[in-house]
Amino acid sequence: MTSKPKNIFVQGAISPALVAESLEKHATEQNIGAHEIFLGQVRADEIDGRKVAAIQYTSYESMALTQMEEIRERILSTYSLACMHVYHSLGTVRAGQLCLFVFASSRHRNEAQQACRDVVELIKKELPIWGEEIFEDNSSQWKTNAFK
Amino acid sequence: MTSKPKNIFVQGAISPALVAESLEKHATEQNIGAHEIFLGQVRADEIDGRKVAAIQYTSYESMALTQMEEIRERILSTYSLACMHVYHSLGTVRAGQLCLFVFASSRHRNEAQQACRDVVELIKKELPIWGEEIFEDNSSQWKTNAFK
Amino acid sequence: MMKIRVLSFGGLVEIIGKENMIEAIDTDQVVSHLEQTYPALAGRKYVLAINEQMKTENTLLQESDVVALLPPYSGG
Amino acid sequence: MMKIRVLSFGGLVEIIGKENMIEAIDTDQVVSHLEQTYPALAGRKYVLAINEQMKTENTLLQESDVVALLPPYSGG
Repeated sequence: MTSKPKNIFVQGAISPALVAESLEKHATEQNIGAHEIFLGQVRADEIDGRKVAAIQYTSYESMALTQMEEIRERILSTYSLACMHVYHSLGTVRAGQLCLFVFASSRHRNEAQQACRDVVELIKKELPIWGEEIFEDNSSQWKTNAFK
Repeated sequence: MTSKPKNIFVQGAISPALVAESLEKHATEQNIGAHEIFLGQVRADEIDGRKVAAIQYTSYESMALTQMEEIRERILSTYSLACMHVYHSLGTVRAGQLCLFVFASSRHRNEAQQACRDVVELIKKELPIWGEEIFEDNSSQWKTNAFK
Repeated sequence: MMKIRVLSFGGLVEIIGKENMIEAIDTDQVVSHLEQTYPALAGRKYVLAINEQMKTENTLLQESDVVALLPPYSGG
Repeated sequence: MMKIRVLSFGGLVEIIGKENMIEAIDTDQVVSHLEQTYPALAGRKYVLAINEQMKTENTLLQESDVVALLPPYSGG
Protein backbone atom coordinates (compact mmCIF):
# COMPACT_ATOMS: atom_id res chain seq x y z
CA MET A 1 0.00 0.00 0.00
CA THR A 2 1.47 3.33 -1.00
CA SER A 3 -1.35 5.73 -0.15
CA LYS A 4 -2.09 6.73 3.43
CA PRO A 5 -5.07 4.75 4.76
CA LYS A 6 -8.28 6.69 5.25
CA ASN A 7 -9.08 7.64 8.84
CA ILE A 8 -12.17 5.98 10.31
CA PHE A 9 -11.88 7.25 13.86
CA VAL A 10 -14.12 9.85 15.46
CA GLN A 11 -13.52 11.26 18.95
CA GLY A 12 -16.48 10.39 21.15
CA ALA A 13 -19.97 9.44 19.96
CA ILE A 14 -21.02 9.44 16.29
CA SER A 15 -23.66 12.08 15.62
CA PRO A 16 -26.92 11.17 13.86
CA ALA A 17 -26.30 14.31 11.78
CA LEU A 18 -23.27 12.59 10.21
CA VAL A 19 -25.66 9.97 8.80
CA ALA A 20 -27.86 12.65 7.22
CA GLU A 21 -24.79 14.44 5.82
CA SER A 22 -23.47 11.22 4.28
CA LEU A 23 -26.82 10.66 2.58
CA GLU A 24 -26.96 14.23 1.30
CA LYS A 25 -23.51 13.87 -0.25
CA HIS A 26 -24.73 10.98 -2.37
CA ALA A 27 -27.89 12.62 -3.66
CA THR A 28 -25.99 13.70 -6.76
CA GLU A 29 -24.79 10.21 -7.64
CA GLN A 30 -27.54 9.13 -9.90
CA ASN A 31 -26.50 5.53 -10.40
CA ILE A 32 -27.04 4.64 -6.73
CA GLY A 33 -30.30 2.80 -6.07
CA ALA A 34 -29.68 1.53 -2.52
CA HIS A 35 -27.97 2.66 0.67
CA GLU A 36 -27.48 0.20 3.49
CA ILE A 37 -26.50 1.62 6.86
CA PHE A 38 -25.49 -0.08 10.09
CA LEU A 39 -25.15 1.77 13.38
CA GLY A 40 -23.82 0.32 16.59
CA GLN A 41 -25.23 1.86 19.77
CA VAL A 42 -23.92 1.46 23.32
CA ARG A 43 -26.37 -0.56 25.41
CA ALA A 44 -26.98 0.09 29.10
CA ASP A 45 -26.42 -3.60 29.87
CA GLU A 46 -26.72 -4.78 33.42
CA ILE A 47 -23.86 -7.06 34.44
CA ASP A 48 -23.89 -8.53 37.96
CA GLY A 49 -26.22 -5.77 39.11
CA ARG A 50 -24.06 -2.96 37.70
CA LYS A 51 -25.39 -0.88 34.80
CA VAL A 52 -23.18 0.18 31.87
CA ALA A 53 -22.98 3.99 31.72
CA ALA A 54 -20.49 4.23 28.84
CA ILE A 55 -17.89 2.41 26.80
CA GLN A 56 -14.38 3.78 26.50
CA TYR A 57 -12.78 2.83 23.19
CA THR A 58 -9.06 2.61 22.49
CA SER A 59 -7.28 1.25 19.44
CA TYR A 60 -3.92 0.41 17.95
CA GLU A 61 -4.85 3.13 15.49
CA SER A 62 -2.21 2.79 12.78
CA MET A 63 -2.69 -0.98 12.63
CA ALA A 64 -6.49 -0.65 12.66
CA LEU A 65 -6.41 1.75 9.71
CA THR A 66 -4.15 -0.57 7.71
CA GLN A 67 -6.43 -3.51 8.50
CA MET A 68 -9.45 -1.44 7.53
CA GLU A 69 -7.85 -0.69 4.14
CA GLU A 70 -7.46 -4.43 3.60
CA ILE A 71 -11.11 -5.03 4.54
CA ARG A 72 -12.16 -2.21 2.21
CA GLU A 73 -10.19 -3.68 -0.71
CA ARG A 74 -11.57 -7.16 -0.05
CA ILE A 75 -15.16 -5.84 0.03
CA LEU A 76 -14.78 -3.63 -3.03
CA SER A 77 -13.37 -6.55 -5.02
CA THR A 78 -16.24 -8.82 -3.89
CA TYR A 79 -19.21 -6.47 -4.30
CA SER A 80 -19.93 -3.86 -6.91
CA LEU A 81 -20.36 -0.77 -4.72
CA ALA A 82 -20.70 2.90 -5.57
CA CYS A 83 -19.12 3.73 -2.21
CA MET A 84 -18.41 2.56 1.30
CA HIS A 85 -17.76 4.61 4.46
CA VAL A 86 -16.86 3.52 7.98
CA TYR A 87 -16.68 5.54 11.20
CA HIS A 88 -15.72 4.16 14.63
CA SER A 89 -15.61 6.01 17.93
CA LEU A 90 -12.57 6.43 20.15
CA GLY A 91 -12.80 7.64 23.74
CA THR A 92 -16.02 7.75 25.73
CA VAL A 93 -19.41 6.88 24.22
CA ARG A 94 -22.32 6.98 26.67
CA ALA A 95 -25.14 4.41 26.74
CA GLY A 96 -27.66 5.28 24.01
CA GLN A 97 -25.02 6.95 21.83
CA LEU A 98 -23.64 5.64 18.53
CA CYS A 99 -20.15 4.08 18.30
CA LEU A 100 -20.06 2.56 14.79
CA PHE A 101 -21.41 3.76 11.45
CA VAL A 102 -21.08 1.66 8.28
CA PHE A 103 -22.47 2.98 5.01
CA ALA A 104 -22.57 1.06 1.70
CA SER A 105 -24.21 2.20 -1.53
CA SER A 106 -24.82 0.32 -4.74
CA ARG A 107 -26.94 0.19 -7.85
CA HIS A 108 -29.09 -2.69 -6.59
CA ARG A 109 -29.85 -3.46 -2.97
CA ASN A 110 -28.28 -6.92 -2.65
CA GLU A 111 -24.73 -5.70 -3.04
CA ALA A 112 -25.03 -2.92 -0.45
CA GLN A 113 -26.84 -5.18 2.02
CA GLN A 114 -24.30 -8.00 1.83
CA ALA A 115 -21.33 -5.63 1.85
CA CYS A 116 -22.63 -3.78 4.91
CA ARG A 117 -23.17 -7.02 6.77
CA ASP A 118 -19.71 -8.36 5.92
CA VAL A 119 -17.99 -5.11 6.84
CA VAL A 120 -19.61 -4.98 10.29
CA GLU A 121 -18.59 -8.60 10.88
CA LEU A 122 -14.99 -7.95 9.77
CA ILE A 123 -14.68 -4.74 11.81
CA LYS A 124 -15.65 -6.59 14.99
CA LYS A 125 -13.39 -9.53 14.20
CA GLU A 126 -10.28 -7.98 12.70
CA LEU A 127 -9.81 -4.39 13.89
CA PRO A 128 -7.57 -3.92 16.95
CA ILE A 129 -10.09 -1.88 18.93
CA TRP A 130 -10.94 -2.39 22.59
CA GLY A 131 -13.97 -1.30 24.55
CA GLU A 132 -13.98 -0.91 28.32
CA GLU A 133 -17.43 -0.86 29.87
CA ILE A 134 -17.68 1.84 32.52
CA PHE A 135 -20.44 1.14 35.05
CA GLU A 136 -22.55 3.68 36.88
CA ASP A 137 -20.58 2.98 40.09
CA ASN A 138 -17.35 3.85 38.17
CA SER A 139 -16.13 0.27 38.19
CA SER A 140 -15.17 -1.12 34.77
CA GLN A 141 -14.70 -4.26 32.72
CA TRP A 142 -13.14 -5.02 29.32
CA LYS A 143 -15.54 -6.20 26.67
CA THR A 144 -14.89 -9.18 24.43
CA ASN A 145 -16.69 -9.59 21.13
CA ALA A 146 -18.75 -12.76 21.05
CA PHE A 147 -19.39 -14.20 17.61
CA LYS A 148 -22.73 -15.87 17.17
CA MET B 1 -57.24 -5.80 13.02
CA THR B 2 -58.99 -3.26 15.19
CA SER B 3 -56.49 -0.41 15.38
CA LYS B 4 -55.97 1.96 12.46
CA PRO B 5 -52.83 0.98 10.54
CA LYS B 6 -49.85 3.29 10.86
CA ASN B 7 -49.24 5.60 7.91
CA ILE B 8 -46.03 4.95 5.98
CA PHE B 9 -46.54 7.43 3.15
CA VAL B 10 -44.62 10.66 2.69
CA GLN B 11 -45.45 13.18 -0.05
CA GLY B 12 -42.45 13.53 -2.34
CA ALA B 13 -38.87 12.57 -1.52
CA ILE B 14 -37.74 11.32 1.89
CA SER B 15 -35.39 13.78 3.54
CA PRO B 16 -32.00 12.63 4.90
CA ALA B 17 -32.92 14.67 8.00
CA LEU B 18 -35.70 12.19 8.75
CA VAL B 19 -33.03 9.50 9.13
CA ALA B 20 -31.10 11.60 11.63
CA GLU B 21 -34.31 12.40 13.54
CA SER B 22 -35.24 8.72 13.73
CA LEU B 23 -31.82 7.93 15.18
CA GLU B 24 -32.03 10.76 17.70
CA LYS B 25 -35.40 9.48 18.94
CA HIS B 26 -33.82 6.14 19.86
CA ALA B 27 -30.83 7.52 21.73
CA THR B 28 -32.75 7.15 24.97
CA GLU B 29 -33.57 3.47 24.45
CA GLN B 30 -30.66 1.93 26.20
CA ASN B 31 -31.31 -1.69 25.29
CA ILE B 32 -30.76 -1.08 21.58
CA GLY B 33 -27.34 -2.19 20.33
CA ALA B 34 -27.90 -2.09 16.56
CA HIS B 35 -29.78 -0.04 13.99
CA GLU B 36 -30.07 -1.30 10.42
CA ILE B 37 -31.26 1.17 7.82
CA PHE B 38 -32.14 0.70 4.18
CA LEU B 39 -32.74 3.60 1.81
CA GLY B 40 -33.99 3.33 -1.73
CA GLN B 41 -32.82 6.08 -4.09
CA VAL B 42 -34.14 6.90 -7.55
CA ARG B 43 -31.54 6.09 -10.19
CA ALA B 44 -31.08 8.13 -13.36
CA ASP B 45 -31.25 4.96 -15.46
CA GLU B 46 -30.89 5.24 -19.19
CA ILE B 47 -33.51 3.21 -21.05
CA ASP B 48 -33.39 3.18 -24.86
CA GLY B 49 -31.41 6.41 -24.84
CA ARG B 50 -33.83 8.22 -22.53
CA LYS B 51 -32.68 9.19 -19.03
CA VAL B 52 -34.94 8.84 -15.96
CA ALA B 53 -35.53 12.27 -14.41
CA ALA B 54 -37.97 11.15 -11.69
CA ILE B 55 -40.32 8.43 -10.54
CA GLN B 56 -43.94 9.22 -9.81
CA TYR B 57 -45.36 6.93 -7.13
CA THR B 58 -49.02 6.07 -6.65
CA SER B 59 -50.58 3.48 -4.35
CA TYR B 60 -53.80 1.79 -3.34
CA GLU B 61 -53.10 3.47 -0.02
CA SER B 62 -55.62 1.86 2.31
CA MET B 63 -54.73 -1.63 1.05
CA ALA B 64 -51.00 -0.89 1.22
CA LEU B 65 -51.28 0.22 4.85
CA THR B 66 -53.22 -2.92 5.78
CA GLN B 67 -50.66 -5.10 3.99
CA MET B 68 -47.87 -3.22 5.73
CA GLU B 69 -49.47 -3.97 9.12
CA GLU B 70 -49.44 -7.66 8.22
CA ILE B 71 -45.79 -7.48 7.19
CA ARG B 72 -44.99 -5.65 10.42
CA GLU B 73 -46.71 -8.30 12.55
CA ARG B 74 -45.00 -11.10 10.66
CA ILE B 75 -41.58 -9.48 11.13
CA LEU B 76 -42.12 -8.63 14.81
CA SER B 77 -43.17 -12.21 15.53
CA THR B 78 -40.11 -13.58 13.69
CA TYR B 79 -37.41 -11.26 15.01
CA SER B 80 -36.91 -9.74 18.42
CA LEU B 81 -36.86 -6.03 17.55
CA ALA B 82 -36.91 -2.92 19.71
CA CYS B 83 -38.63 -1.07 16.89
CA MET B 84 -39.29 -0.91 13.17
CA HIS B 85 -40.21 2.09 11.01
CA VAL B 86 -41.07 2.32 7.32
CA TYR B 87 -41.52 5.36 5.07
CA HIS B 88 -42.40 5.27 1.36
CA SER B 89 -42.78 8.20 -1.01
CA LEU B 90 -45.89 9.08 -2.98
CA GLY B 91 -45.87 11.56 -5.85
CA THR B 92 -42.73 12.75 -7.58
CA VAL B 93 -39.23 11.75 -6.45
CA ARG B 94 -36.41 13.07 -8.62
CA ALA B 95 -33.33 11.03 -9.59
CA GLY B 96 -30.85 11.07 -6.68
CA GLN B 97 -33.60 11.53 -4.09
CA LEU B 98 -34.78 8.94 -1.55
CA CYS B 99 -38.06 7.05 -1.99
CA LEU B 100 -37.92 4.32 0.70
CA PHE B 101 -36.63 4.30 4.28
CA VAL B 102 -36.68 1.16 6.42
CA PHE B 103 -35.37 1.29 9.97
CA ALA B 104 -35.00 -1.69 12.32
CA SER B 105 -33.42 -1.67 15.78
CA SER B 106 -32.55 -4.54 18.06
CA ARG B 107 -30.36 -5.61 20.95
CA HIS B 108 -27.95 -7.56 18.75
CA ARG B 109 -27.19 -6.84 15.11
CA ASN B 110 -28.38 -10.07 13.49
CA GLU B 111 -32.04 -9.47 14.24
CA ALA B 112 -32.09 -5.91 12.89
CA GLN B 113 -30.10 -6.88 9.79
CA GLN B 114 -32.32 -9.81 8.85
CA ALA B 115 -35.52 -7.93 9.66
CA CYS B 116 -34.49 -4.95 7.54
CA ARG B 117 -33.64 -7.18 4.62
CA ASP B 118 -36.93 -9.10 4.84
CA VAL B 119 -39.00 -5.94 5.16
CA VAL B 120 -37.47 -4.36 2.05
CA GLU B 121 -38.11 -7.58 0.12
CA LEU B 122 -41.73 -7.78 1.32
CA ILE B 123 -42.42 -4.09 0.62
CA LYS B 124 -41.32 -4.51 -2.99
CA LYS B 125 -43.23 -7.77 -3.41
CA GLU B 126 -46.46 -7.21 -1.49
CA LEU B 127 -47.33 -3.51 -1.27
CA PRO B 128 -49.68 -2.18 -3.98
CA ILE B 129 -47.43 0.71 -5.00
CA TRP B 130 -46.61 1.69 -8.56
CA GLY B 131 -43.76 3.77 -9.92
CA GLU B 132 -43.87 5.52 -13.26
CA GLU B 133 -40.48 6.52 -14.61
CA ILE B 134 -40.59 10.01 -16.06
CA PHE B 135 -37.83 10.62 -18.61
CA GLU B 136 -36.06 13.87 -19.33
CA ASP B 137 -37.99 14.21 -22.60
CA ASN B 138 -41.24 13.94 -20.57
CA SER B 139 -42.10 10.51 -21.94
CA SER B 140 -42.81 7.87 -19.29
CA GLN B 141 -42.88 4.15 -18.58
CA TRP B 142 -44.28 2.02 -15.75
CA LYS B 143 -41.71 0.21 -13.66
CA THR B 144 -42.00 -3.47 -12.73
CA ASN B 145 -40.08 -4.86 -9.78
CA ALA B 146 -37.68 -7.57 -10.85
CA PHE B 147 -36.79 -10.11 -8.18
CA LYS B 148 -33.26 -11.41 -8.37
CA MET C 1 -78.10 -6.43 -11.36
CA MET C 2 -75.90 -4.43 -8.97
CA LYS C 3 -73.43 -1.73 -9.84
CA ILE C 4 -69.98 -2.55 -8.49
CA ARG C 5 -67.32 0.06 -7.85
CA VAL C 6 -64.10 -0.86 -9.70
CA LEU C 7 -60.80 0.88 -9.02
CA SER C 8 -57.71 0.68 -11.16
CA PHE C 9 -54.08 1.54 -10.52
CA GLY C 10 -50.70 2.05 -12.15
CA GLY C 11 -50.59 1.76 -15.92
CA LEU C 12 -54.18 0.47 -16.04
CA VAL C 13 -55.49 3.93 -15.17
CA GLU C 14 -54.39 5.10 -18.63
CA ILE C 15 -56.59 2.39 -20.18
CA ILE C 16 -59.75 2.22 -18.06
CA GLY C 17 -59.53 5.33 -15.87
CA LYS C 18 -59.25 5.51 -12.08
CA GLU C 19 -62.77 4.34 -11.31
CA ASN C 20 -65.66 2.56 -13.08
CA MET C 21 -69.15 1.50 -11.98
CA ILE C 22 -69.79 -1.91 -13.57
CA GLU C 23 -72.93 -4.05 -13.53
CA ALA C 24 -71.80 -7.54 -12.55
CA ILE C 25 -72.64 -10.49 -10.29
CA ASP C 26 -69.09 -11.83 -10.08
CA THR C 27 -65.50 -10.85 -10.85
CA ASP C 28 -65.45 -12.68 -14.21
CA GLN C 29 -68.29 -10.40 -15.34
CA VAL C 30 -66.44 -7.32 -14.12
CA VAL C 31 -63.45 -8.26 -16.23
CA SER C 32 -65.43 -9.19 -19.36
CA HIS C 33 -67.51 -6.02 -19.21
CA LEU C 34 -64.41 -3.89 -18.78
CA GLU C 35 -62.69 -5.63 -21.67
CA GLN C 36 -65.73 -4.96 -23.87
CA THR C 37 -65.61 -1.27 -23.07
CA TYR C 38 -61.79 -1.00 -23.07
CA PRO C 39 -60.37 -3.60 -25.51
CA ALA C 40 -56.80 -2.52 -24.65
CA LEU C 41 -57.28 -4.10 -21.19
CA ALA C 42 -57.23 -7.62 -22.68
CA GLY C 43 -53.78 -9.16 -22.39
CA ARG C 44 -52.66 -6.77 -19.65
CA LYS C 45 -51.18 -8.34 -16.51
CA TYR C 46 -53.03 -7.68 -13.26
CA VAL C 47 -54.59 -9.35 -10.24
CA LEU C 48 -57.95 -8.64 -8.62
CA ALA C 49 -58.69 -7.61 -5.06
CA ILE C 50 -62.13 -7.43 -3.46
CA ASN C 51 -62.28 -5.07 -0.51
CA GLU C 52 -58.46 -5.03 -0.46
CA GLN C 53 -58.23 -8.84 -0.31
CA MET C 54 -56.55 -10.58 -3.25
CA LYS C 55 -58.80 -13.03 -5.14
CA THR C 56 -57.41 -15.52 -7.63
CA GLU C 57 -60.71 -17.31 -8.50
CA ASN C 58 -64.01 -16.02 -9.80
CA THR C 59 -65.96 -14.61 -6.82
CA LEU C 60 -69.58 -13.56 -6.32
CA LEU C 61 -69.97 -9.89 -5.53
CA GLN C 62 -72.17 -7.88 -3.17
CA GLU C 63 -73.48 -4.35 -3.73
CA SER C 64 -70.99 -2.72 -1.36
CA ASP C 65 -67.92 -4.57 -2.65
CA VAL C 66 -65.02 -2.64 -4.10
CA VAL C 67 -63.07 -4.44 -6.81
CA ALA C 68 -59.55 -3.33 -7.63
CA LEU C 69 -57.38 -4.16 -10.66
CA LEU C 70 -53.74 -4.27 -9.57
CA PRO C 71 -50.96 -4.42 -12.18
CA PRO C 72 -47.51 -5.73 -11.08
CA TYR C 73 -46.18 -3.69 -8.17
CA SER C 74 -43.16 -1.45 -8.44
CA GLY C 75 -42.78 0.18 -5.06
CA GLY C 76 -39.55 0.50 -3.11
CA MET D 1 21.36 -7.55 22.97
CA MET D 2 18.89 -5.05 21.47
CA LYS D 3 16.15 -3.11 23.19
CA ILE D 4 12.77 -3.76 21.53
CA ARG D 5 9.82 -1.40 21.81
CA VAL D 6 6.77 -3.27 23.12
CA LEU D 7 3.28 -1.77 23.04
CA SER D 8 0.27 -3.08 24.89
CA PHE D 9 -3.46 -2.45 24.52
CA GLY D 10 -6.85 -2.95 26.13
CA GLY D 11 -6.86 -4.63 29.54
CA LEU D 12 -3.14 -5.47 29.24
CA VAL D 13 -2.23 -1.81 29.76
CA GLU D 14 -3.38 -2.13 33.37
CA ILE D 15 -0.88 -4.98 33.87
CA ILE D 16 2.23 -4.01 31.92
CA GLY D 17 1.65 -0.35 31.02
CA LYS D 18 1.30 1.20 27.57
CA GLU D 19 4.92 0.78 26.53
CA ASN D 20 8.01 -1.20 27.57
CA MET D 21 11.59 -1.41 26.26
CA ILE D 22 12.61 -5.07 26.47
CA GLU D 23 15.98 -6.71 25.76
CA ALA D 24 15.23 -9.68 23.53
CA ILE D 25 16.34 -11.45 20.35
CA ASP D 26 12.96 -13.01 19.56
CA THR D 27 9.29 -12.78 20.53
CA ASP D 28 9.49 -15.70 22.98
CA GLN D 29 12.07 -13.72 24.95
CA VAL D 30 9.87 -10.62 24.89
CA VAL D 31 7.06 -12.60 26.45
CA SER D 32 9.18 -14.40 29.05
CA HIS D 33 10.91 -11.18 30.14
CA LEU D 34 7.57 -9.39 30.43
CA GLU D 35 6.11 -12.28 32.46
CA GLN D 36 9.10 -12.13 34.81
CA THR D 37 8.54 -8.42 35.44
CA TYR D 38 4.72 -8.63 35.44
CA PRO D 39 3.64 -12.08 36.70
CA ALA D 40 -0.06 -11.14 36.20
CA LEU D 41 0.54 -11.27 32.43
CA ALA D 42 0.89 -15.06 32.50
CA GLY D 43 -2.36 -16.76 31.58
CA ARG D 44 -3.79 -13.66 29.89
CA LYS D 45 -5.13 -14.11 26.36
CA TYR D 46 -3.44 -12.09 23.63
CA VAL D 47 -1.76 -12.34 20.23
CA LEU D 48 1.49 -10.72 19.08
CA ALA D 49 2.04 -8.36 16.18
CA ILE D 50 5.42 -7.23 14.83
CA ASN D 51 5.26 -3.92 12.99
CA GLU D 52 1.46 -4.29 12.85
CA GLN D 53 1.63 -7.77 11.29
CA MET D 54 0.22 -10.65 13.35
CA LYS D 55 2.75 -13.36 14.24
CA THR D 56 1.71 -16.75 15.62
CA GLU D 57 5.19 -18.35 15.84
CA ASN D 58 8.35 -17.28 17.60
CA THR D 59 10.07 -14.69 15.42
CA LEU D 60 13.57 -13.16 15.43
CA LEU D 61 13.54 -9.42 16.07
CA GLN D 62 15.46 -6.47 14.69
CA GLU D 63 16.40 -3.28 16.53
CA SER D 64 13.68 -1.16 14.88
CA ASP D 65 10.86 -3.67 15.30
CA VAL D 66 7.78 -2.73 17.30
CA VAL D 67 6.09 -5.62 19.08
CA ALA D 68 2.47 -5.29 20.18
CA LEU D 69 0.45 -7.39 22.62
CA LEU D 70 -3.18 -7.50 21.48
CA PRO D 71 -5.87 -8.91 23.78
CA PRO D 72 -9.17 -10.08 22.19
CA TYR D 73 -10.80 -7.26 20.19
CA SER D 74 -14.03 -5.63 21.24
CA GLY D 75 -14.66 -2.89 18.70
CA GLY D 76 -17.95 -2.20 16.95
